[in-house]
This record gives sequence, structure tokens and C-alpha cells, in this order.
Amino acid sequence: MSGDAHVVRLSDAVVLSGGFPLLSGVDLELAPGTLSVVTGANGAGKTSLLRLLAGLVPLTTGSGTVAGVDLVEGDLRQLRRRVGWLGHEGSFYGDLSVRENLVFCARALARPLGEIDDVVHSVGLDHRIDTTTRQLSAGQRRRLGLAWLLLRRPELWLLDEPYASLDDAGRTFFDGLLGDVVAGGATVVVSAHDPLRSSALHPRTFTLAGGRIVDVA
Amino acid sequence: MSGDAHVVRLSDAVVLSGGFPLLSGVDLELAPGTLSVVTGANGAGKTSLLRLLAGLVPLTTGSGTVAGVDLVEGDLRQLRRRVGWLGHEGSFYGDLSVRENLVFCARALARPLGEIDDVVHSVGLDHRIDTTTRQLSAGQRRRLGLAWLLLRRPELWLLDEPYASLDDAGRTFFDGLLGDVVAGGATVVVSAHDPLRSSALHPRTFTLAGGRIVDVA
Amino acid sequence: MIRTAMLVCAKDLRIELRSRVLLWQVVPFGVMALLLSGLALGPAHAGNSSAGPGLFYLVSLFVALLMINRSQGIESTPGTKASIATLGLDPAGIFLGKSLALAIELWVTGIVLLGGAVLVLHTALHGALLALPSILVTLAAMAAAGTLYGALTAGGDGAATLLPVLTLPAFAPLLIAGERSFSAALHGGSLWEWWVIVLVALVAYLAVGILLYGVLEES
Amino acid sequence: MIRTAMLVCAKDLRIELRSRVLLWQVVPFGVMALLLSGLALGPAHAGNSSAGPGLFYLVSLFVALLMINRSQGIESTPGTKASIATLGLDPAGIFLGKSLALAIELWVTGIVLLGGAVLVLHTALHGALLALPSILVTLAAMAAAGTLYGALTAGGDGAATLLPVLTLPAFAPLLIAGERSFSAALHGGSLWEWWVIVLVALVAYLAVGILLYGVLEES
Amino acid sequence: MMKTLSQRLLGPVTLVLLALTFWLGLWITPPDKVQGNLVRLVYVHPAVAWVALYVSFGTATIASALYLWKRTRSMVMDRIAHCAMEVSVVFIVLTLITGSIWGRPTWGVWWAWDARLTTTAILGVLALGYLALRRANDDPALRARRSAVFAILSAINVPIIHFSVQWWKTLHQGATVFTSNRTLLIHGSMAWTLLISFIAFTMLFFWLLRARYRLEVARELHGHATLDEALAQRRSEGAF
Ligand code: HEM
Ligand SMILES: Nc1ncnc2c1ncn2[C@@H]1O[C@H](COP(=O)(O)OP(=O)(O)OP(=O)(O)O)[C@@H](O)[C@H]1O
Ligand SMILES: Nc1ncnc2c1ncn2[C@@H]1O[C@H](COP(=O)(O)OP(=O)(O)OP(=O)(O)O)[C@@H](O)[C@H]1O
Ligand SMILES: [Mg+2]
Ligand SMILES: [Mg+2]
Repeated sequence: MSGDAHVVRLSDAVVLSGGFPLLSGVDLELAPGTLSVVTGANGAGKTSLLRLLAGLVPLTTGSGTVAGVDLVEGDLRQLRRRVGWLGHEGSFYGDLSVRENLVFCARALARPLGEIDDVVHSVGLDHRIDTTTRQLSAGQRRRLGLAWLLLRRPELWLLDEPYASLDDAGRTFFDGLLGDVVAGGATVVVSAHDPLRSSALHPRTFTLAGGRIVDVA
Repeated sequence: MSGDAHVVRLSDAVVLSGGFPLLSGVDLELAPGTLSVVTGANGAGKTSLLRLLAGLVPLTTGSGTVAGVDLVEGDLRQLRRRVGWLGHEGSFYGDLSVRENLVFCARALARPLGEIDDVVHSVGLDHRIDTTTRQLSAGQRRRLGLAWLLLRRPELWLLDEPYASLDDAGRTFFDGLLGDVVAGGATVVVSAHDPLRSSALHPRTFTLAGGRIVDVA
Repeated sequence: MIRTAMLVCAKDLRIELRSRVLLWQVVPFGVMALLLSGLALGPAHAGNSSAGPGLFYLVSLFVALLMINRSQGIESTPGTKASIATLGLDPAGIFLGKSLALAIELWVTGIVLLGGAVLVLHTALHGALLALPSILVTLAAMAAAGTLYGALTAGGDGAATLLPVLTLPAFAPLLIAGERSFSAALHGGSLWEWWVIVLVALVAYLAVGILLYGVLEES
Repeated sequence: MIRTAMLVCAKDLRIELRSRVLLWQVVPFGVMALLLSGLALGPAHAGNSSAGPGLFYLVSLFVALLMINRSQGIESTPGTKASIATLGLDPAGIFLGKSLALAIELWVTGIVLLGGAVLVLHTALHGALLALPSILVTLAAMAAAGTLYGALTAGGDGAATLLPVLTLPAFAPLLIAGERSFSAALHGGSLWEWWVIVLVALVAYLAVGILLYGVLEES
Repeated sequence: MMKTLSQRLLGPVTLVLLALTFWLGLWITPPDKVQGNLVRLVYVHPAVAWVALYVSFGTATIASALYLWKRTRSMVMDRIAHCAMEVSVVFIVLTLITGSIWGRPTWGVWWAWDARLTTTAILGVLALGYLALRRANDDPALRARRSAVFAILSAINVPIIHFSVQWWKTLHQGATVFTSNRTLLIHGSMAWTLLISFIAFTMLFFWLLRARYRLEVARELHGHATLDEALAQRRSEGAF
């Protein structure tokens, strides 16, 4: 991790896609070990902001540093390696089973394969461990995404509407996970349309509108 | 509509996919003009049940009638023509704009094109009407799905997690819509993980588990 | 049926115009493939104008496979399938519309390729023009057959690779008849004989498609 | 790099084995295409054994295009791309692994097609065996080039049709050199000359891929 | 399971007829003036080809058509079509092999760009395509309909194969066994042996078809047994 006191520091960040400004000038600073919620109307730019932080889209103008990597000059691959991403659809390799996907991930990160069973158990997918991921239900796919992140244990977690399509047990588990992760010193940014369920977590809430942050609470 | 008092009548419905029972024996009767919520854990079979009702998957064993069409003997195409479907991903033709997609729909159903502007306005997509749907945000895509249904005005609405990725304004609009639709005599089946927001609607709630209905409230 | 066909055809062509795949990708691919086929066979065979019709149809075939794949791809993104299915469009109309759109696209490519054959493979211009009607009919038959086979494989496992396996043998008679009639136009044989075979194939595919397309759609 | 390559290669091959697309679809397609190419050229050209190498490579080319498309398709479903990108795998390793998996798949198809050419196109068995090393190298070069170009077009609009346009010109030299070296093996020309060209191309593509693959991935 | 007498006799009679064919073909009939002993392939190749094209592919096509026709639609037809097509693949491959073996000495090559040979090979790929198409679809009803349509479209190739020797002047033997006016051009012991070979291979087809069909039924019965298990297991997922 960098010596910088902030994990995320954006200043006047603009992201263009096909001439359209997905983000129209975002200033943002996030300290390590914090939980932030990004909210805002549909199309406000939440997903775009998270993608920028994950190094999945390049910065067009403005400047920024994420997890010690400069968004303009730095190596975005370095950045991606440090973040964990849970998107609207987390499908991975649809032709491989739950276990095979996680084995691939563990091997890629040189993690012990023994962790896989625990992780699968904790997200409640034991009985689907050998099912091809294409056949999973929406919520099960989301759970597999969480399992993947649990194996990764990144320093910056970027979660795009994590509650969507999780059932009640899944949400409770997720809340517990959020607490653990933040307590463990990682930084978490969540996009959501509802306030977080657990009041034990004390997130800062950023409201986006028109590709900018218009409110911080 | 058929003379039958029920819009949906399933008895011991089993749906297999690749040897796996998505539904393991569902009995269900729904009267016209009612609102029902299907809930249950991830992978319980909510999406599968809605797909069966929409005529998108065939019944393996058991019997059923939906909107007057027999699921075993009848013409599923007739059934599909009577239902409106809003799925996890409502992408339509990604290369066409919002307006072009709706024009296609209106032409296919021989609806006046004049309705399109109203419908787009009511789901709040006026400022994206000429945007290619591939570029829409998750919530905007969901709104387009609603617009499509508003044009269709089917007799049976099947909505799979309609709240997911809608913002607050969208949800409020959706609740209002549900009320109107049910008051208008159509039947609505919604799958959801949360209880419905509006208490003015009095839905019956069916809880699924392991591919069966285990609780009715 | 006709109304649905027009609607579907217009939609497919609009998507095509929007993405410009035909202009920027398929046509250059065809020209490229024509050149390469000539190269791969070596000057001895290719320079020889008698290989022209064969190469022309071989390349058209691969172009057609690309286009069919695309034409089906439009319909089979997960969201599209369910929403379009609930429109309950007349399947015969869908079949005709998609076939027509595909045929128009193939005609455009075919004419460009024909020009290429004249320039590059020394195919006689006069013969090429004589062969044009039979070429258009052959390409239309390919479009109808392709739409039918595209629906056969749609949504299945590995649809993109299954499609060529199934279509290639179906195209074989078309290819042969087309080639013979093209050759006849070049070397002054009887034009009509082969032309009629292709026409019969086109009508047969259209009839089968109109009758059975609905059966192929996911139930 | 090597570890990543092995990992990626194993994953691609496992997906291939799982879906059996190679066995059930690509190999029959190749055999079919070989037969059809023979037919399209008419017995006069095809029966003539000198067309063998050309047709063999022409068909291999189309098979390769199918396989490259599939190999990239695995990586580019919307969900996959983001999650795999955040694994931060070494791009040189990804490139090598995907190229190797593709090469193995092409080798399997190539050997079957070679058998087909011997049986069907009267290519001399002795010559075919002599040509085998150069064929394997050529197919490997195609795999490397294909992976590189596949990444170039990945995620773009109409990737499936853009790919062939870009790869075709890149494959042209490979195709020519491969065909010449195959012909030399058949008719007793100098084997080494063309063989070396292909080998150089393979090494060049591998070098470029190792250096630049990272640049091509969506930044 | 009750077996009728004819069912009981199918296997043994087939074996006896095949044995008879080989005995007559190899020892009793005379060698040919031109072809010598090679002519004995005439007792295998035409019969095998006949079964491949007309008997087995034909069965598959008719069963497919019956499946598509609403009044005779049943999974039995689908199963017959599927099994017949699998047997057809075997016979098409045998046709190609025996033809190639015959072609090597007579034409000097294993394969020629002959219309009949090519179209036969195409039929083989079509039959494989049929099986691949079945594999690619899970849903039984959809699979049955799609493969039935494909089988019927593929059957167009059969008359093309048959007439190919007339349409294209080619290497392959024209109609020698049965000419268009239905008279045998071959006489004496050869004619009898030929006739027996046709009957023997046709019966072999029905024998194989029945065996394959039973296997399929057994597989599906087994499937039903596991269905109850699968249902029970799925239901138990809800019970915590
Ligand atoms: C790979 C090579 C060959 C293939 C694929 C092949 C294929 C066929 C087919 C499909 C038929 C049945 C046609 C019909 O009944 O409509 C047939 C019949 C026959 N073939 Fe071949 N054949 C091959 C080589 C040969 C050779 C080399 C000979 C002899 C020199 C031969 C002699 C015959 C004869 C005598 C018949 C019966 C013709 C009739 O009565 O109509 N075949 N072959
Ligand atoms: N080429 C374009 N032309 C016009 N608008 C575009 C274009 N590309 C993207 N957009 C718009 O950019 C915005 C992207 O927003 P983003 O996906 O970040 O929204 P979001 O806040 O995640 O919304 P949601 O809550 O719906 O997920 C959308 O409003 C979309 O319509
Ligand atoms: N071939 C298969 N083998 C094993 N399980 C399968 C197979 N195909 C589907 N499934 C399972 O069937 C179930 C389908 O459930 P469905 O999508 O209807 O769930 P859902 O109630 O909509 O869940 P969610 O809340 O996550 O959307 C899932 O549990 C999935 O894992
Ligand atoms: Mg979003
Ligand atoms: Mg669901």
C-alpha cells in the first residue's frame, strides 16, 4: 500500500465514452479502512465511478490516485490487481463449475486450494459446487462473486449494487462480511439505492447526480 | 380471456432442465385482477416459476393452464402473446435506440406510435430516447423494460425482481403502476426478496423453497 | 405475415446500417478472402479463369456463414429472446423478414465480390453479367436456408460453431448448381438448366421455412 | 509468466473439453469444408493433387477463424472481463497460454484435415508426413497471430466479423509460406527455405505478443 | 417382457443370412473375368449402401415426419428417428470404407472427385450433424422438433446421391444391379447371393435398430427412477 493517507483521491475526474461524459468532474477522497456508499438516481454515474476506481476505464481529464496507482501515469494493471470488483453481472467462465472457477482464481493468485471449500461454504453454495455457473440463479451468481472476492481479499473492494438479487440470508451474511472487511483495514465502496441495512456500519454516503458528487453525508 | 375463474392454475407442476428439477411440484391458483408476490431463498425457483407462467419453458410433468392456454396441449405462442415479461436483464435490441425499440414493439402489436412519447416520459427516459440501449445504465434498462410493458398492456404481468437497480423515484413510480394495473383488472406476479414497499397493495405472498411452494400468506 | 416480415426485415437492416458491419467488415473480408483463395491455390490455378466461379461461390459461402451467424446473434441475447418471444410475432413472418434482410445483405456483398472476381480473377465481365440473375437467386436461397438453419441451432450449446456444420452440407447443392450455372454463363453452356435447380431450391426452402419455422423456435 | 500460461492454457482446454465443440463441430466443419472446396473447384482442379496444400491451408484458415473467435468469446462475456481483469494476470502469460491452447486445438484439427487431404485430395502420404513439421509450426504461428488479433478486436462492436478482416491479411504470408513448404514436401523442392520463414513468423508473433499483449487489453 | 416369435427370430435369422451371404459370396460364386476376386465386394457394398441410404436414413426421415405431424406425434417416433440415424452413421461409414477398398484397385485411388462419393460423404456429415444438433439441445420437445426438421431437410440428399451417377457422368458404377426397368443384369448364383445379401443387411439394420431402441428406453426408464430421487433431493433443499 502507498504511503499516502488516502486510498482514493480524485480531483475533477472526467470520464468520456463515445463523446458522452459518464463522469463530469468528480472530487473524492477516501481514507483506508472506511466504508463508503455511493448513491444517486438511475444513470447518475455510480457504476461509472466504480469502474474508474477499479481501473476498468481510463480517466479522460483530471487527476487521481487509487491504491497508490496514478490514474494518468500509472499502470492500471497494478491497480486492478489490488481491487476486488463485484459487478451487475458476475458470470465468470460460464462453462466451468463453481469449484473450477474458484480453483482458477486461487491458482492465479497463488492461494492454497484448501481455502476454496471454506469460502464456498461461507457463501452457502456447497450444494452447487459442481454446477456449471451458467446454470446458477441470479442470487447464486452474486454469491459466487462474493466467494471470489473472499479468496482474493483485496485492499479496495468495489461493489456495484451488492444487495440486488441476494436473499435475506445472503444480505445478512454480506453485512457481516462488510464489517469484517472494514475492521480488517480494507477500504470498501458500495453503490446502492437503499441505505445500508446494518446500522452498526457507519458509512459516508456520496450522492451522485449528472456524473458529479452533489452531496456528502 | 378464458371463462375459467382463474388466470393461473398449476397442479403438481414439474420443470426439468438437464435432468435437474427447477420446479419440483408446484400447485398454484391465481384469480384475475390480483397481485401476488413470489419470494424465497436464492435458487428456490422464483425465476423458473415465472418463466413457466410466461410459456418460456415447457412443463415436464403435471398440468396447468395460464391465461386460458393449456401448458401441456396448448399453443405456448398464444400464451406468450398474452403475458408481459420483465426479466433480470431486459436488453432488447442493443443496437437500436430506446425509441426504435419501442417503435418496433408498437408496430408488432399494431399500437399507435403516438403512445411512445407518453410512455417514455412516464418512465423518465425522455433525455435518453435516442440513446442506443446498449449504453443505458442498469436502472435505465429496467425502465425501458417497464416502458415496453406499458405499451403492451398484457393481461398477465410477470416481473422478476422489478425493484432491483431501480432508484427511489423509479420504485415509487413502479408502485403506482402496480396499483393501476391491478385496478385495471390485470393479474400481476412479482418475484422479490423484500416485502413490497407500498402497503396500499394487498398482495398474496407465496414462499418457494426447493422448487415448491412451502408457504402462502 | 407480410406485415411482420416487413417489420422484421426493416429492423434487421436498420441494425445492420447502424453497426456498419457489412460495409466495414464483411465486404473487406470477402475481397480479402477472394485474394487469399487465389493466392493459396497458386497462380497456376487462380489465374486460370475457370476457377473464378468456384472461388466466387466458396467465398460467398463463408461470407454467408458470417452473416447468418450475425443475423441470429441479434435475436439471441438473453434479454432479447424473452421479450421478443412475448410479442408473439407470426413465425412465418419472422422467417421471411430475416431471410429477406439476409438476402439483401448477401446481394450487396455478392455484387462487390463479383466485381472483385472480374478484376482479380480475370472472370469475363460479359459472362459475369449474364450469370448475375442466377447468382442473385442462389444467394437468396442461401439466405433462406441459412435463416432456417440459424433457427435450428439458436440458443443451443456452441451455436456459433454448430451452424456452419449444419449449413455447409445444405449449401453444397446450391454451391454446385450456382457454380455450374456461372460457368455456363462464362463458357456458353445452357444457362437455364442449373438456374431452374437453384430456383426450385429457393422455393423449397421458403416453403419449408414458412411451414416449419414456428416449430423450431424455443417452445 | 510460464505459470500463468499453463494456468490459462489448462483453463481454455478444459472449457473446450467440456463443451466438445472441437470434436462435434469444428472437425466435421473442416472435413466438410475440405470436401466442398474440392467440389467448388470442380474435379478438374481438385482431383489434381497440386491443389492439395492450397485447399488444406484454406480450410485450416477458416477453421482457425472459428476457433479464434471462440477462444476470445470465452473471455469477453460482460461479467468475465471485469473479474478476470482484476486478477491482474501477467498479460504475456495470458497471451502464451491462450496461444498454446489454440495451437493444440489447431494441431488436432490440422492432423485430421491432413488425413482428409491424403484420402480425399490424393495428397501423397509420404509428402504429407514430410510436411507435418512445417504444418505444425504454421498452425502455431496462426494461433499466436490469432490470439494477438483476437485481443485487438475483443469487446469491440461486431467483434466476430471484425476479427477475420484483420487476421486475414496477417495470415496471408503464413498461408503462402505454409503452402509453398507443403508443396515442396510433396514435389521435392527445398523444404527448409519456407519452413524457416514460418518459424521466423512464429517467433516474431510470439515476441510481439509477449511484449504487447498487455497494451492491447482494454486499458 | 413378452416377445413375439418374429422378434425372437430376428437375431438368429439375421446371423444365418449373413453367414450364408459370406459363404456364397466367398466360396460358391465365381470370380469375375475382369475384376477377379474383387467382384465379391458386390455382395457387401451395394447392400450396405442400400441400407445406409434407404432403409436407415429412410426410417429416420419417415419417423421424423411422423413426429412433426401432429396426429402421430410421440416420443416413440423421436426415439426411432434418433436410433435409426445412429445406425445410419454406421452404415454410411461402412459404405465409404467398402467403396474405398473397392475403389483402390479398380480406379487406382481411395477417393475420387466423383459426385456419388462426395454426396455420400456429405450425407455422412449430415448424419453426424443430426447427432450434434441433438447434443446441443437439452429440452426434449424442442430437441425432437428441431432434429426432425433437420432430418427431413437432410433427406433431400438421398435422391441426389441416387441420381448423381446420371446427372454427372462419373466414375461410379451406374445402376447395375437393378436397372430402371427393374430387371436384374446379373444372373445365376451371383443374383441369388446378391439378393440374400440385401435381405441379410436389411435385417441386420432392424436388429441393430431394435437393440439401440431398447437401450434408449432402458436409459429413459433409468432416468425416471432418478427423477424421483432428484425431486426428493430438490425438495429437501428447502427444509432447513
Ligand atoms: C468411397 C467410394 C464409394 C462410395 C462412397 C460409394 C457409394 C455408393 C452408394 C451410396 C451406392 C448406393 C446408390 C443407390 O442405391 O442409389 C452405391 C452403389 C453401388 N456401388 Fe458404390 N461407392 C463407392 C465405390 C464403389 C466402387 C469402387 C464400385 C465398383 C467398382 C462400386 C460399385 C457399386 C455398385 C455396383 C453399386 C450398386 C449400384 C446400383 O445398383 O444402383 N462403388 N455405392
Ligand atoms: N454514448 C452515450 N450517449 C448518451 N448517454 C450515454 C452514453 N453512454 C452512456 N450514457 C449514459 O451514461 C450514464 C451511465 O451511468 P451509470 O451506468 O454509471 O449509471 P448508474 O448510476 O450506475 O445507474 P444505475 O443506478 O441505473 O445503475 C447513463 O445515464 C447512460 O445513459
Ligand atoms: N443443471 C443444473 N444442475 C444443478 N442445479 C441446477 C441446474 N440448472 C439449474 N439449477 C439450479 O436451479 C435453480 C434455479 O433457480 P431459479 O433461477 O429459479 O432461482 P430463483 O429463485 O430465481 O433464485 P434467485 O433469487 O437467485 O434469482 C438454482 O438453484 C440453480 O442452481
Ligand atoms: Mg449502475
Ligand atoms: Mg431469479
